[in-house]
Amino acid sequence: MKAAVIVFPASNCDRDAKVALTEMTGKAPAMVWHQDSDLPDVDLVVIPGGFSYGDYLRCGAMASQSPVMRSVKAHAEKGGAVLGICNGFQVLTESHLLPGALMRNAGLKFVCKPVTLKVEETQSAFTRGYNNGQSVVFPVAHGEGNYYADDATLDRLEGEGRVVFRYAANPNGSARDIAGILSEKRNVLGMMPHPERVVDGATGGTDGRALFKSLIETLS
Amino acid sequence: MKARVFVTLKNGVLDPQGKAIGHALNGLGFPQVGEVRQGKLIELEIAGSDADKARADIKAMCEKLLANTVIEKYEIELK
Amino acid sequence: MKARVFVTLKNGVLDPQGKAIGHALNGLGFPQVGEVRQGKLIELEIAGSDADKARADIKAMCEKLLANTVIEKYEIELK
Amino acid sequence: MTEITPAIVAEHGLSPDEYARINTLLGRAPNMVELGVFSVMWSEHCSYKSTRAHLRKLPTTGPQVIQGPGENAGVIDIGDGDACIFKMESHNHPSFIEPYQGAATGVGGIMRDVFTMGARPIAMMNALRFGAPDHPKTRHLVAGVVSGIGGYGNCMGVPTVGGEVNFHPSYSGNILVNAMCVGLARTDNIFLSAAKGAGNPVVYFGSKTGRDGIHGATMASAEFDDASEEKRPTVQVGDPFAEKLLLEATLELMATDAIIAIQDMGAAGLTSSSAEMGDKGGSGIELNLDMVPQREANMTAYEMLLSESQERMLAVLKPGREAEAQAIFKKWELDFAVIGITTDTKRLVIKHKGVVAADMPITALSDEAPVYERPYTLREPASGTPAYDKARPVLASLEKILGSADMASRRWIWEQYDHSVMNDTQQAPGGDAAVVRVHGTKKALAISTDVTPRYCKADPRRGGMQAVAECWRNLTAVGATPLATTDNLNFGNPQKPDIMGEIVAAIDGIGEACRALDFPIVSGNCSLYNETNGEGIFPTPAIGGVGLLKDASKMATIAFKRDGDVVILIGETRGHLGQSIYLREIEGKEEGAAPRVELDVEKKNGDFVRRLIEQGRVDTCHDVSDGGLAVAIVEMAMPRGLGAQVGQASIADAIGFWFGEDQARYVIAVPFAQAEKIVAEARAASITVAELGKTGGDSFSIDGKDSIAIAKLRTAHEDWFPNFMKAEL
Ligand SMILES: Nc1ncnc2c1ncn2[C@@H]1O[C@H](COP(=O)(O)OP(=O)(O)O)[C@@H](O)[C@H]1O
Ligand SMILES: [Mg+2]
Repeated sequence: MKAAVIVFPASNCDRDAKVALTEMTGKAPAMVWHQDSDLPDVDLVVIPGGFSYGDYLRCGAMASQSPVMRSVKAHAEKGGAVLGICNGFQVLTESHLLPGALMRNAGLKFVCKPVTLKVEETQSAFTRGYNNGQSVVFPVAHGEGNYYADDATLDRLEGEGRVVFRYAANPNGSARDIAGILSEKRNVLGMMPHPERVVDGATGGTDGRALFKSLIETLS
Repeated sequence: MKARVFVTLKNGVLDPQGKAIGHALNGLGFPQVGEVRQGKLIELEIAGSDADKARADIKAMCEKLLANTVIEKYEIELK
Repeated sequence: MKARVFVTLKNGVLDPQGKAIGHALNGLGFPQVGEVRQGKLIELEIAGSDADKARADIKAMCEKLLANTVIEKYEIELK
Repeated sequence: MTEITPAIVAEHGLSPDEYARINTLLGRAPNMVELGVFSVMWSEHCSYKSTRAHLRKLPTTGPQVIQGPGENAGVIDIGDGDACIFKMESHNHPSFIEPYQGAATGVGGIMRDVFTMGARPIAMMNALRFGAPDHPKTRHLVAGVVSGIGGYGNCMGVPTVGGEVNFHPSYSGNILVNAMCVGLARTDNIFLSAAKGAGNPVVYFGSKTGRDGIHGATMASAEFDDASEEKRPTVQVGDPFAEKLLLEATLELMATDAIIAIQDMGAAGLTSSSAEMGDKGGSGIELNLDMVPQREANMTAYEMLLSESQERMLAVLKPGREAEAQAIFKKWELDFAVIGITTDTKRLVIKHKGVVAADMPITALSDEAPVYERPYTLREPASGTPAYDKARPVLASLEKILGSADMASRRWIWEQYDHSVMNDTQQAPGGDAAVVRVHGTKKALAISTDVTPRYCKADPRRGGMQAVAECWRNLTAVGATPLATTDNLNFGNPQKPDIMGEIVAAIDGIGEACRALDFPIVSGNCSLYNETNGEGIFPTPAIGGVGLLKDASKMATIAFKRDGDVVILIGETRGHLGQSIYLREIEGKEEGAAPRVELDVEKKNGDFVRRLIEQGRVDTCHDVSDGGLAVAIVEMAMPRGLGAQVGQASIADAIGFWFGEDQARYVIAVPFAQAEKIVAEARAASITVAELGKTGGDSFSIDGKDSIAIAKLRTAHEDWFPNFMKAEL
């Protein structure tokens, strides 16, 4: 599997994504600067966490207008896999690659802690390595992870099996405890928790490995 | 020209921050305060003197960047 | 009554958000945009009908909670 | 031109004697711009005029030290060509005035000190002191400071991995916000601030200069009174986005060999950075202020020189490398300008709008700055043990203590800090020391910040020693070898002989402990004049220590891990209750002697425990500090809800045994099969050791009679902070 990681000004989990991908795939992903309008030929694009553009105005808003995002959209339209983590999820909703919006946490505070997630959907390139209903522990670290969409959209997401991860105990007020969703074509996943921080047993667990393994098996 | 853009959450979208402010004001001895909503105020300096063009441009800026129309609405004021 | 409070940074205080928004707008094909400042808009519902009292009360709310008067100024609009 | 009156001199925080000295050094009267420059360069904050003579007594060398005090941060060798660069700095006064921005810009400032030297910041710590919990300002200050630290550090993508927080009325008018940054570099790629050589371009990069925080450095060196709130100077606003770009761009520039010298602009921005670079390099500097990127119109030379706008750097480049540097800053969308040149005149010459706005010998600003041997009196240390009710039930007191302001869980704070970004955090907040892996290796750094102000108030010398000893012990408790420290000396007004006595005694104690524990001080900061209406804070010399784990897989943590482990206490328990949490929380007394600090015992016990951890024989360890032994054991039980049944091992007085704050102690938990051998080894090394009992069950019970559910204790421990902060927006 060939992967690329997009780097915006003030992305800050780009290195973590690179390390995780390198560890899991055995080769370093391409790091793509936001001003580059061309994507290398890859199977997976990762939009990492961080504070692109300082999270000023709205998280992900300015990043969604970057030149590179046109290529990311084209990649997604062709069916290419896109994984947006944390700030990456926000960029994906701001780019309308995923429905809804991520609002300020209901508790109004940044929250960083390990959370238990339920894997709701294993019919995807990202989650086929998990068992349906499996509990996994990933860290969250965000101030605006409160997923919002209108009821019709939420019903549709649920009905189409696009809610992939749900919080066991909601840390941010997210609608229907949603932690991660798929696009209509199921090739784009946005999630607030950080799978790339749990591939290395020394720093908090290994529950994220299966996500990368699923991708490798599906996309290679 | 100077312009002000008001970006607020659409009706029906929950505003936890506004709610918290309202709650805090009530607790600070302002029981007369009812609903509170918090939004953004963006002040812009725009070169040129054609008000209609400025308004149209600002509308485009709002649609493109300043507001997230999934959850927010906006209002433009020129002066 | 309904009131709007505009809270903005005092002149001369750095506004990193405004700066970044202005920069982004220029990059998005709006070179006519000059300085941008971002502030807060707070909409309040206030019980009662005495406008002077409401204005005085809101001023107190601003001083106490709504504005950080070390770096911010505010403006009150009743309607 | 403004005439310089005595009132203007006083407003600049300069005494008549100091003003006379400036006249002598210049051979003429200064103009306003020069007066402004002298005022900041000679402020306590920049010149250390009250403490310099005493700071010289601190040990600052050792085979592990690459760079001691005198540069932007200290540098130590951690093997394999890796260097660790770290420093702690205060932002106390600004944080009291505007807690969010004050704390945020404090974080930004200390990060710049570390990346200026070529290090990528990998961990942030902080040491915070707030007023009484029921003081009307406290909640607001806590909320603002914590979100400010998080707001800046989280955006930077540097994990904030720990710290310490106390509440005490002595800080109600002067909170303390000390932030520490730890970074990693290669030993052969460390950058210093000496602007050597003439004819080299002086370049400015980062954000633009505005009228921010003019006179921040003098403010940081003045007492507050009730009027201060009115005449608040402009507060600096931090831009963590700009700083993140500055970090990446600076490191990118450092990967070239274009830099001769580099220095961040901190307090007194352009002035102190250029003067320091010229001073260290033995050169002169000529600046043309017309070239400085400016955010506001019509700024004067005075304003530009004294501005404390954040996220700015100054560097001296090799001639001809300007374009290469400029391209890097263009990519990162930061301002860049050549604003001057180095000279061989040893003078700082400032040109603005075609005229010379200031012209001063650099040594007058630095070496010739006044140094005061301020008079001091050493107070008799507090002594004795206050009376207390020996019949009080232990477990009820324990529950109360665990739920008190100073002992309650700090989870409410640390969950607002991203402590896992960079994915190298092996021990997150909540343990004895934070542990952060050296990226790509199996080594890790352990970091801890410590000081017990109530001990320092009772006995500043012993308090200084204890702060160092506790920091050393915390690093040891995770299995690290303590290497070096940074300090942040927070005190009241040094012009009062009693306060100056506290400073002198505390430095003396710190120095003695650092020497005995081979724990040199490589960087630090002083914050004086922490007084409001004549009331000074408790002496608070915060110590930030760094240690190394060669193999982080052996690291110990505080959590009990197995049923049936033997709970062993290392170190002697005499039941010292003077100045203890117990007396304060249960008897309402802040009295008595501070606990004895025996550095030889400290070292012996610590070295023994560390060896057990390094050998992979102990994975569960916690030092005994605030609150004493019962608190320590329960802190080990709470993480996994795994209880313990323990008994009193010595001395008749149950209160002294369970709550005494004797130093140099650790609790370890080891599988039954290994316990006997460890105890025997301790005895053979003449270390006091006692088996207290076993882990197991879901409650804490003592002497087989009284017991309390761990869940109940945990509720008391976890609920205090969220309940306290509930009403705050
Ligand atoms: N209490 C102290 N102990 C040891 N060194 C100190 C202490 N206070 C300051 N220093 C050292 O003095 C130098 C100047 O400190 P400071 O002015 O705070 O640095 P900066 O200008 O980078 O903010 C630094 O090298 C610092 O490490
Ligand atoms: Mg510095």
